[in-house]
Amino acid sequence: MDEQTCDKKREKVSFTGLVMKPIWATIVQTARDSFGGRPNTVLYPRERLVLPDRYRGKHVLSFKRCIGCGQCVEICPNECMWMKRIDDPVLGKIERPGVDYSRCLFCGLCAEICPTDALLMTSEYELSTSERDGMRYEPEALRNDEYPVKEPKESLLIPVLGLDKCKGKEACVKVCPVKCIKMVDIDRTGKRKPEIDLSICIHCGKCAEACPEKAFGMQPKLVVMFERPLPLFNLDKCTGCGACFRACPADVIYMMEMPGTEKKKADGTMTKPKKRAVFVLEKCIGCGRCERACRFETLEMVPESQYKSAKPSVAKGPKKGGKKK
Amino acid sequence: MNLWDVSYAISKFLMDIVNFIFSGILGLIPDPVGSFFEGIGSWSVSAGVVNFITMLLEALIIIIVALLNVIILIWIERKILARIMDSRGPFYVGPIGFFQNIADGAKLFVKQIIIPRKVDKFGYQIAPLIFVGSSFLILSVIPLSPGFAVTDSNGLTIPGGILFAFAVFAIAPFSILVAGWSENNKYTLIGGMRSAAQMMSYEIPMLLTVASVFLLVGSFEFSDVVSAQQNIWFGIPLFLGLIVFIACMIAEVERIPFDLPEAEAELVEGWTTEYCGMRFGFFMFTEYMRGYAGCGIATLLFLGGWLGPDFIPDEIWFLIKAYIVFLVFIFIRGALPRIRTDQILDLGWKRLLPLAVLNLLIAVAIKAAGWI
Amino acid sequence: MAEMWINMGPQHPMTHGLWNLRVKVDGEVIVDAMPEIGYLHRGMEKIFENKTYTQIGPITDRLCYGSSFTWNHLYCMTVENLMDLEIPERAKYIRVAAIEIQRIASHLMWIAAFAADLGLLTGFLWAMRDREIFIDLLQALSGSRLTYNYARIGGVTADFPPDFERDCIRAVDYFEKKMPEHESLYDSSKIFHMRTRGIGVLSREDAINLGVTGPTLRASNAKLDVRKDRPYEVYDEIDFEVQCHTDCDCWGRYRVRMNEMRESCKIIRQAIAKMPKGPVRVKTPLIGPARDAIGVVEDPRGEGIMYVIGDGTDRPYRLKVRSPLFVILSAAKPMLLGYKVADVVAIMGSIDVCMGETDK
Amino acid sequence: MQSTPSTDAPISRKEMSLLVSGFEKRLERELPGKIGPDLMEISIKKEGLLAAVVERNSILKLCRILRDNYGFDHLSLVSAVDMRSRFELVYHITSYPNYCMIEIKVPVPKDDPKVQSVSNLWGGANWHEREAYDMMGIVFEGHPDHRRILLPQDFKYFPLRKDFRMEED
Repeated sequence: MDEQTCDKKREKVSFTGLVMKPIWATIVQTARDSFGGRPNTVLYPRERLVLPDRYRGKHVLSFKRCIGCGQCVEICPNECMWMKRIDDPVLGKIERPGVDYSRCLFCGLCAEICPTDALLMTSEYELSTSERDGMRYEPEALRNDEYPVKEPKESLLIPVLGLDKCKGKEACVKVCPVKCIKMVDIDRTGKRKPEIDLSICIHCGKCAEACPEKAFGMQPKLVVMFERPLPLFNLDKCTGCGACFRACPADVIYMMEMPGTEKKKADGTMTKPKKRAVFVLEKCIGCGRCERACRFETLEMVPESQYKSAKPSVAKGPKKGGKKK
Repeated sequence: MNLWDVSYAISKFLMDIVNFIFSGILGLIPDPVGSFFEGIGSWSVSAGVVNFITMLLEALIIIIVALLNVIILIWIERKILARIMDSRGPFYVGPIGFFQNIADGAKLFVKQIIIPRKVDKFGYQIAPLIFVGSSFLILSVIPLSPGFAVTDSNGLTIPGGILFAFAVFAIAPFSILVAGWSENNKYTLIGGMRSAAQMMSYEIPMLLTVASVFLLVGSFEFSDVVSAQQNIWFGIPLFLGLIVFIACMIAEVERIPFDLPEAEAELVEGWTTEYCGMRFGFFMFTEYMRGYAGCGIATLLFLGGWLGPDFIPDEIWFLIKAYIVFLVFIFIRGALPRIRTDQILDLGWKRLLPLAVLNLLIAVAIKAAGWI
Repeated sequence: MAEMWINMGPQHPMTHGLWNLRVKVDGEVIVDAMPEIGYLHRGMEKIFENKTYTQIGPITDRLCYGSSFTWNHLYCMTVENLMDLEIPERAKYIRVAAIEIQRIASHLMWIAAFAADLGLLTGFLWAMRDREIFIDLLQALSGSRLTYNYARIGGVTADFPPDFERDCIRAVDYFEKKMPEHESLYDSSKIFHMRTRGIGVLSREDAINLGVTGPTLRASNAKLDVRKDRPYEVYDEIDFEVQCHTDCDCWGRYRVRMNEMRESCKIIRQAIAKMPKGPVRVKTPLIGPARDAIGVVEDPRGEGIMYVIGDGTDRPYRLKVRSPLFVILSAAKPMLLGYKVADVVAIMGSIDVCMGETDK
Repeated sequence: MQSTPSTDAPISRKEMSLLVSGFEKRLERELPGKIGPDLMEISIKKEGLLAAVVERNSILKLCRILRDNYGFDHLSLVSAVDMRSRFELVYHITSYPNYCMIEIKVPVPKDDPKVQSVSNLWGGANWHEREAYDMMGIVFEGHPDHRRILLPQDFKYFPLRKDFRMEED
């Protein structure tokens, strides 16, 4: 009701209101600008606005932290990023993303999904050039290994299994206080590996201390708030070619020999046993490179929430999720 | 020391040079016709020629002074408006942006002049000439001081200077209508119509207030009007008249809140929509010139012209007062939105006209009582 | 003068954005009007069908430059309805605060545009100056000045930056102090009254029948607000008044928006005071189930609706956007008839045109 | 008939929700009798949201009853969906006095995409239906101004149909 009466009062304009009140307001403003302070304008080339830490400007890429998973390229709504193969003197043959700023939305999804905080957004906003190609930033142009992470993502120390060292002695299972580790068979290899239920894990690190082979290491893993698909493995189709192993940027995949698959060659010697891929999914970032690398449709990307109930389909229908149609 | 004397001295000097060239140097050349060159030389220093050149020089000086004033006025307007709006205004060109107008003018000068295919070429080209020419003519009768006025050799100004000024002021609606019509565009047509209607309806209250001044003074000369204000400025007894006059003058020179003919929100750029380059620049510039002339007339009629304490020259007094009137224009522009067409006519006929008549009655009463 | 058609737009100072209003004038009186849109059509709904749920987020920002966060939030809320995702309580409060900051910024941009339309450039720059403060708040919050992309399916991107609560309260204090100064330009100006009172009258019955929503509807004497009637996020726990006006004209729309900004200030204060501690985000699911869901919000311009149909993949099968301006513009003709050409700017300015959401 | 909400008597949230749930139940109970077998399905989706499926011949009748008898005075949204085998029109109609929204789905066959227009009931439906025609090619009979709205008048395709592919670059 208060506002109503106010409105009623406003509706009556006195004679001085004809021109004098607004003019008085402008005179007050002029006097305030001229004597009491300064105008509100920011003289742009001479002064600049103070930008917050979160400002989403030009990208910066740490070559060291980047693992070349390509999730940034995949999530980009405008398809303005691409992976470029680089022969780096220190890091070797790597793949790093580049950005085409003539298409970039500056939405920040790429920096948000980055599982290693390698791709960051700086507060640099002066990107205009006189040529169209000048807007295309190759990964080398984005490189800055020293740029500090202003708002690092929340990270969890998770026990990461080095499967090649694990001998399956189950020390970790015994020591875990919340019983989040259980041993699972690795089909056809005759070996077992501990599998951790990360939803229960309290990140205490006791398994790492207890492991006699030091196969467990506590490693930080950044929490990415997007649900990612995980690879679902169909052993029947696997030929052991190792393409997924080479493609994986996060060292999730191990190739293990399957005893009993050796064949006799013509000259009587035995071939090496067939290999299969084994996934240590705790580390998996869900980039889907293994699935794309596999030529035998062994892998299927399944969302995390459905992973436990999912079964590898025998006859694959149209792929669902993860990859562009 | 007045404008005529200065101009006369300069023109005499120039004509002496001409005479020297013709009679002194060219006269040495053997000459079959007789004293042909000497004849030209002596003709050039004759009174008529010198007076004629003097008048041209007077016009030149008046125009230069006016242009300088206009540039300063535009700069003041931009700065003050910017302060009203809490920003800086022109800043980078020249000292505190003083040369920004010149830069803008230069930009307009080098622009391509486009004449749209479907315009009426004659009207399209003649309209800016009429507009600019008639507006410059106003300046010829506005004296900055008793000395700084256009006079003839006898020291006489144009008789009936005030009437002349308002007569010339009233030419502009014609040129605006011609421009709006010949541009062959609906916006310009509406703009031209609005302009004509507005100017015609505002002429009457304005001239009525001016009539009240005539009534008190009994003369159509600016100098008489100013000298009649020795004791009291007419703006004080005729305060109502001053208000009405300033309102009408804002409408005459088409500034916010009465800038309907070029209301950029609804009519793009009103009657100047199809103009470009320096033609458009002239229109814009001339608007300010008319503003300056309007301020000058208001100063002369109501604010005592060049009268003021002696420690500042008369001309400067005049300019200070004119600038203050212009400041009022600026603040009104900064504070008020634009009025609608029917409302502007309403305001002119139903509000300002009765006020102007009332003002005339006050003047009559003052005159009858013999107070002035 | 005979009757003639005038094209106001697509390139015209009256049109905020690209659209064409063809008015038939008899002298200066409007006898017919025909709004034509589509100059800014970007095929948003088709794009949505071809992007994943996550990728659509930044694109919904581009629906409206004036209040991009509202649309971003509406999209996220709709998809959360689709996926049955319960978001943390703190995220809801943060969203409410951000929506109201955005509402103030949007209304300030409206008053700026409205003032500039009426030839009052001072009002334009004053409003833009104060809008900057709220833009700065959103910039500190989200990292961008116009297209915030701050809401995510499952919460918001990040928690408040340090000292943000203090900055918010400070900005609101400053703005409440500045409001009378803004109003002195309009409320006490006779000419502003002349330009807005009794102009563009749209009666309550007409407004409801024509589907007009938002401040335009509330100015037509209808106390209807989605925030109050069908509360989303945490609006049912916040105490505020729905502003309405009985005048049904441009003046009413102006007053409703000014009062709404005051209410928004109140809401921001309450949201910040009531905000619980806790997480601000749950994980964004990858796929949406095969069913449909609807989200309704009170956009600064009216009732914004998104209707999403999922088909069990990571992309929506159909995402329909109801933009309030799309419907309000269809009511342009009843609002315009009988008024002068000069009133077109006042009437069309008073409904806060934003072509981005209209043309989609 | 429902009373219009008075602007000065605010209803508390609690009262409102009571009112709403009762109104929904009433609607669910009464509507099938009024429309007959053409109303294929009606259910309460959640608080304040009803869902109904109706034959396309009865949409105008249903809408008229909803508007005149139940206070559904605001047509929020008309969306056209290509369900591959058929089109589906989804009307979202709001009742301001009852804080209730009803979602009416109307299946439309692909070979004869014609529906009766409701823009005579709600003026706000006008442009929604034009947009549905523009994007999906559904013809509304009795529409006062049946033209394309967003796309050029001479555009040949209906771009939101699923068989209209986006250009790959």
